Amino acid sequence: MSAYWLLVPLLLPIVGGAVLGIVKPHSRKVMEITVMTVTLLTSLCVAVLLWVRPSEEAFILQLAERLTVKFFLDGSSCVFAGLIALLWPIASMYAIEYMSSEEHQNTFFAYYTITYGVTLGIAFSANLMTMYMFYEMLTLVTIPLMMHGLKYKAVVATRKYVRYSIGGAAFAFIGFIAIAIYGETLDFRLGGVLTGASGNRTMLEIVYVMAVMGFGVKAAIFPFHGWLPTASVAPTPVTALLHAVAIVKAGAFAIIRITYYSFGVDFLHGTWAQYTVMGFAIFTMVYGATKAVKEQHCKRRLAYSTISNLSYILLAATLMTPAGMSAAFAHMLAHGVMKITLFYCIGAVNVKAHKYYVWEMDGMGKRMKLIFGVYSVAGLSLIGIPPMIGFVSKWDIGNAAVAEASPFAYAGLVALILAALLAAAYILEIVVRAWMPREAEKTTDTVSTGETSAQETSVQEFLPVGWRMRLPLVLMAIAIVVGGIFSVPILRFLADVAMGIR
Amino acid sequence: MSELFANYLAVVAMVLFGIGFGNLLLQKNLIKKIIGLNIMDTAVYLFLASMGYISGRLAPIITDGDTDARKYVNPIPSGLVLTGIVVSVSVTALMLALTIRLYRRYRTLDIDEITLLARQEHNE
Amino acid sequence: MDFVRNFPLFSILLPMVSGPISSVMSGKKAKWLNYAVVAVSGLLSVATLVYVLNTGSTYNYSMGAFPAPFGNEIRVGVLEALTATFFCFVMLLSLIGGYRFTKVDIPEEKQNLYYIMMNLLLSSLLALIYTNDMFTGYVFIEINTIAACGLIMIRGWGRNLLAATKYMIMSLLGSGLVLISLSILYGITGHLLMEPMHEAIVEIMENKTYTEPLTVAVGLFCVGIAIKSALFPFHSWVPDAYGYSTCASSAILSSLVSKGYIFLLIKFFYRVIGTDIIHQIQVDDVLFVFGIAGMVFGSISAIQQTDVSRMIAFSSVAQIGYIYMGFGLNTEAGMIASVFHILAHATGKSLLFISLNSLSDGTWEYANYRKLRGAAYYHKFAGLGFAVGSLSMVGIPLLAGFTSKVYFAKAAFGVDSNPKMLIALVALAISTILNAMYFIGQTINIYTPLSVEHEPGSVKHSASARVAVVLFILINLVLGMGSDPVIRWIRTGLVHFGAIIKIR
Amino acid sequence: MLGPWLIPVTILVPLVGALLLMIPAYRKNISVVRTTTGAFVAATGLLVVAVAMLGEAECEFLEILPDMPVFFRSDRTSVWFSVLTVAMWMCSTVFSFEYMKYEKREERYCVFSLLALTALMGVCFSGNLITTYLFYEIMTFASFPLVLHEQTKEAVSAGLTYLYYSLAGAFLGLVGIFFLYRYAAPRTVSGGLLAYAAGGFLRTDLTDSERSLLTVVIFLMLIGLGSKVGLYPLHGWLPKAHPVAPAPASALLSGNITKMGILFTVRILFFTVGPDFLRGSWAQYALLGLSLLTVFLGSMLAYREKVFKKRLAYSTVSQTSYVLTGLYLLAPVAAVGALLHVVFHSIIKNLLFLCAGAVIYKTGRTKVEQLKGIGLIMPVTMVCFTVGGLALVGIPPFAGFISKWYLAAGALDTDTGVLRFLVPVILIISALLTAGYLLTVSADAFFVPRKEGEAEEEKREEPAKGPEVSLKMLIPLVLLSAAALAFGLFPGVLTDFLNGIMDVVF
Repeated sequence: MSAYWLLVPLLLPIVGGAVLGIVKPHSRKVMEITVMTVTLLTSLCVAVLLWVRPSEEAFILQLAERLTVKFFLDGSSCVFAGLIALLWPIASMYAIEYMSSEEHQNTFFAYYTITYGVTLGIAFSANLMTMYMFYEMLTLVTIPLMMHGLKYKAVVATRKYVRYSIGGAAFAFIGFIAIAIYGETLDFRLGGVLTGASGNRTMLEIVYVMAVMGFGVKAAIFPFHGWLPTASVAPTPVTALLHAVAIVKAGAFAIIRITYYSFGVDFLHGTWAQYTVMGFAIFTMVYGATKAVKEQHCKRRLAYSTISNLSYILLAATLMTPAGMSAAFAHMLAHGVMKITLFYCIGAVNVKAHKYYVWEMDGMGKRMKLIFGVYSVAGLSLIGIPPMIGFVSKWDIGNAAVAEASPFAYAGLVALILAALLAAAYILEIVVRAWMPREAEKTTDTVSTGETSAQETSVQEFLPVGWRMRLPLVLMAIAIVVGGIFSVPILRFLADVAMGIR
Repeated sequence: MSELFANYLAVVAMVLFGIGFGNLLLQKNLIKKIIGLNIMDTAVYLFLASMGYISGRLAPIITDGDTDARKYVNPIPSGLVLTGIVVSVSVTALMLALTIRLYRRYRTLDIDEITLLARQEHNE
Repeated sequence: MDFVRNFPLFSILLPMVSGPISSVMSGKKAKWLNYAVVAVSGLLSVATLVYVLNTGSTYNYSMGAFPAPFGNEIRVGVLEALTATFFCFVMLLSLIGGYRFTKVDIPEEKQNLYYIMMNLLLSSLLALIYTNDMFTGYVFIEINTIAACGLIMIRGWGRNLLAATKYMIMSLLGSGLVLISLSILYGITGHLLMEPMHEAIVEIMENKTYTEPLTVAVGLFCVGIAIKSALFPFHSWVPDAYGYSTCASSAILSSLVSKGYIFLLIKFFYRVIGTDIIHQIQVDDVLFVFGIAGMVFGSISAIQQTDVSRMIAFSSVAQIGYIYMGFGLNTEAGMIASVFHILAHATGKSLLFISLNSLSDGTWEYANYRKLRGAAYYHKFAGLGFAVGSLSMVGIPLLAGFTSKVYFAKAAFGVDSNPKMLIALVALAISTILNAMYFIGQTINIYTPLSVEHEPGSVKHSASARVAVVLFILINLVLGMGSDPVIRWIRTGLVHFGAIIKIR
Repeated sequence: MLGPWLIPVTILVPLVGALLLMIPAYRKNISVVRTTTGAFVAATGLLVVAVAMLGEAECEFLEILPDMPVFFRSDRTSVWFSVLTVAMWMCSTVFSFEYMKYEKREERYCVFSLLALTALMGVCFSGNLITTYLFYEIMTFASFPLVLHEQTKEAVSAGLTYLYYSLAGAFLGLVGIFFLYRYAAPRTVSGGLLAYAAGGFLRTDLTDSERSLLTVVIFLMLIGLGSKVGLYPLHGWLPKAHPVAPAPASALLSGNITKMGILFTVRILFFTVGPDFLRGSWAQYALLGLSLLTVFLGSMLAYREKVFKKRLAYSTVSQTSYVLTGLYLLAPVAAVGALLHVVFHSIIKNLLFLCAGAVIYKTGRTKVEQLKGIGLIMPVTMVCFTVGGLALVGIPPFAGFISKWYLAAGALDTDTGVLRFLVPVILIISALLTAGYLLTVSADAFFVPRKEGEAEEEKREEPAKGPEVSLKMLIPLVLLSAAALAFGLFPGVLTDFLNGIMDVVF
């Protein structure tokens, strides 16, 4: 099967979205059907491609000497593309119900669909040039999604986001050029492409740190995480899919790429550069979790938790061992699934019950059983309670860190445990409030219902939760549990990817 | 010290150039600026001419059919000077024209005042 | 001797002659004549380019009876021809794009004068590109200045007069410095043609006579050119001059005029002084520092502007900073990057100015960013053009700006001293961020349908502007995606410049 | 051979019950709920007995992690703990039927108690570290709703405290598991790399640095597991959680769930690293020191405590640390004593808490000084209480005596320096304190006539028919005190059984 088939899932959503944005169908039905068909078709293509892996590369065009646009499908691409392709249709389904009351829906869904293609582009990139290109494009196409509300806050948040991530890209660009100069090629090769670069070692290490920090902006690493909590003013489908999966994971993916495929672990392993980056990741894990505990606005709390969890990925990635790489991918998958689910639950509560803050969640579990049931499952998984998927990735990271057996790795282990505890704090507070709210002193006459009269009154303002919201939630919950119990094949696949067998 | 006196013309030229430059840069009054400009140009001409002039030789105008180059001074600097004069005259003319336009409009020659007035005009 | 060898001279003389002719014409006729002249000169340059590429060598074209080292010469190489071609077409497109505003802004009776100035500008630019004689260079610098001044003041507002005055004063200071440095050089070398001057200078450097005057002269020359091409500390005249002139003027001034001077500086470096000597007397480091400063502070002051046209003007201060930074690296790669950036920036800036004027209907009331909000929904093409131009300035892949950024970065890695390398790279990154802050911010702004100040009735579309915008976007994309041949030409051109150095 | 399959069935039965009770339609009628709960607990009990009869058996399930299957095994240790657990569960369940009558959400209580039973069964029968950890975590989450059952402000905060302490402990355990996974000896047995093996399964070729690192890790791990047991410094949750939880829940918490921490410790000490690994290392002394400190502190605090259930909670802290001391001595006799004390303390503490529950249920009195003369109102309860008290102090012929004897003897024939003398001393001191804080209560209850007028204001009207509490409550009390006496008289069965374990381990 020719590698040029990769262009199909790449262009399908881009073209489809563009058409949608230009035509702007008047009936909402048409729009929904287009979006769903395009998304599903794309995911289907991705599935097929993952099944029959085209081995060679697809060369598209040459920008300048050594700067070519090429696509291919190696193990890592499979992981990332698989995650995206799995989540996107579900997300679109959810989004369609969520956005049903908003305006400018055509534009929104147009860009929503285009973003799918661009993200796949990052996954399929065969060299740094291509990845950098799609990385920038991702920034640009998500701008309209973020400022969808067009409220003042949205615009401010968008500006912040743009400045942060273009700035990050500017620093990542330096690393990219460094590879173009010193590497023997810009293509991704497991083990790195720096061969004759021993001469300017210090420079390259500095540049590597710059590059990781640059890509780290999208991955919300500590000093550059500011945009993420601000960005949670965007509508939940955006926050959930982009700010918990697509954009941030793209950042992490890019870091994995430059670390393992461009600079190469045998160049970096044991240098101060590795420890610097690792240190930032370790700090961010704890920092994000702490901020999450302090935060009272549910979505922002989840955003901070995302910051912390992304640094799990970065920690694993910066271990710079095959085990670390596979652990990073494992947590990338796990966190993608879990966090999107959590966001969906909170989003559903926001839009259906108009409750946004933690203290408003008292006794909501009785009201929205399904939503909070799913929330509890995903939450426990995020804390890392077996047998759910969150535990699997935590297990992987922990083992990788222990096997690395360096002081920094042990520090990372400690941070991992600390962050997990804090995660318990910020997740379970909501769970407990929802199911077992504090009550006024128990009076024997109110019989066996956990609701005080105050909550009784506020029942009627609830909107019903439609199947388009329920189905994604249920699917996700199933995915979390099943993925946790039958994780072995996935883990073996990831290990093979990290070893370069797949 | 001695070489300063040796080619005193160059020194004078430089001093003049400095004066002119300073005036063109620092004067508020447009006319004075233009005068500074002219001083500056003149300084350069003096410099060029002093370089071209060799004492005891004639201007390079052949009257008695004597074509021995050693009798004459180097003609190129004089040519340059002439060109330069043309240029500076035209530039001066342009500057003066501009000054007149500005004066007609704002009734002052002070560049700062003019800036102020222009900004007000813009803001209305 | 092929007939093509005369083309450069023709392309200089043609506009020079047609200028006076058009003084007796009506504005419309003058316009058509001017367009035709620009187009023809462009074609001539193309022919020259093809010829030079085929012969693969350069030639000197002596004017008048006197041979070198006495007579006056023009020199034709790949780089000259390429730049000339490019300038002609950018000028043509800018004229077309700005046509509607030219018609509106300039009183009917003065139209033909405007085109006279345009012709003069073209011929002086081409002369600056081709000349092989420093003094001729000086003369045409002055002519260029006068023409540019005319273009600025022609709009006739008080602000334009003021801008023109400031521009004149600054550039007279500049040209004064250039003139004095040339005289000093003439004094110590005794020549005005580039090759003999270079030989003399090499000798001077070898037997250590007159090194101080040489240094002073080079320094004065650089400062003079820097003032005229608005390098960072000397940019005070830029915002008014670019910001308030009519569309075509702003586009051409910002994208071509300053570049003409810079081109002369390149020739000065390579063919008169020689890069190694430049390095010995450490002019390059100075330029590097000022270039970096320009990159950063230009953008910073651009961010502070509320008037978008002034913002774009300041951004070209930053871009000039890029170019000088490339000089400062003082490597072949750096020079290539700078030259390529001259082209890339020329397209981008003209595109930006034309789109902005279409968005704001050429009035400065509407150039305020609040008024511009949502304008892109009324001027689709202009909005697109502005977006593309901005992205190219920020350096988004597939656009020209990205390619030049890549070459700058590569050049920076080529430097042998780590600190310089690091400074250059970080400065690139930071200025990218700053560019993003105002350019992307503006793009978001014009696509934000909040309180729209435009009443749709007043919206006037101009087909010519659209054509220009589309063509500029195309050029930008071509430079972005297919930059290889251009780069190759630039390299050969520079090698031909440097080749003279290497032989001796 | 159906032995292997009985184990998962045993674990699943209560789960099924819980799921059944989650069906809204089903849980409408409260009596149905009660019968279901009782039935499922009883069924579990029978299955456990059956498994115990079948002797050694093991069964392996799908790998949840690479070469790490869910693996169940029933050896003597698991039988020991499971039988104990399920027996106690029966008692407290029967008791709860009456007690919970006037609590809210009885059905939720039943659901979570069944879930907790599932988890405990899992921990008992788990055959490798991962499985244990899995059910250990589940146990935490299944049991904390029991703590904050009443959902008052204190209850919720107590529940969360319990949760965070347990999680912290469990995560420390997880860290330990990471390291053990790295240093486990490569072998191919059913149950994967981390399957328990008597005497430990560590690599034999550990370098000194690795060894010292591992010592630190194991130390931290045991501290972490101590959080469930109530080992200082992670004991803080016990005194917060017990007073607010309903009495049957507290009984289970301190009677059984703490014991799961002990079981995990046993598994680590004897079946993972092996008793020889820590013996003589600084870690052993540190742990012994901590446990003895806890013994002492626990009884001191209990002595000073005025709130009845809180007092019992502190006593739990100290008593469970007896067990830990016995284990940390890493000597067979002491270990026998420890495991005996597990059973005895579990029985006794259940008994005591149920008594306290009965008193609260009947009179609503929670303070100690309010109990003066209560013996005259509810004599049977207080007699049982007294029996429990005597047993806990360790007066022959009651059960506590035997275990303490073994503990002391075991301590004396180890070579742990000064500690071998310190242990008995501390034991005696704390025994005296125990007498001080328990027997005084019963003494007051019977012999000090209580002042008039106090009775009325706190007395609850509804249940007060007849002086004594109903039979449903009394039967468990009587049974438990009988057991406390019986095991005191005939400990032989138990000791033989335990010696069987020790022969394998040491």
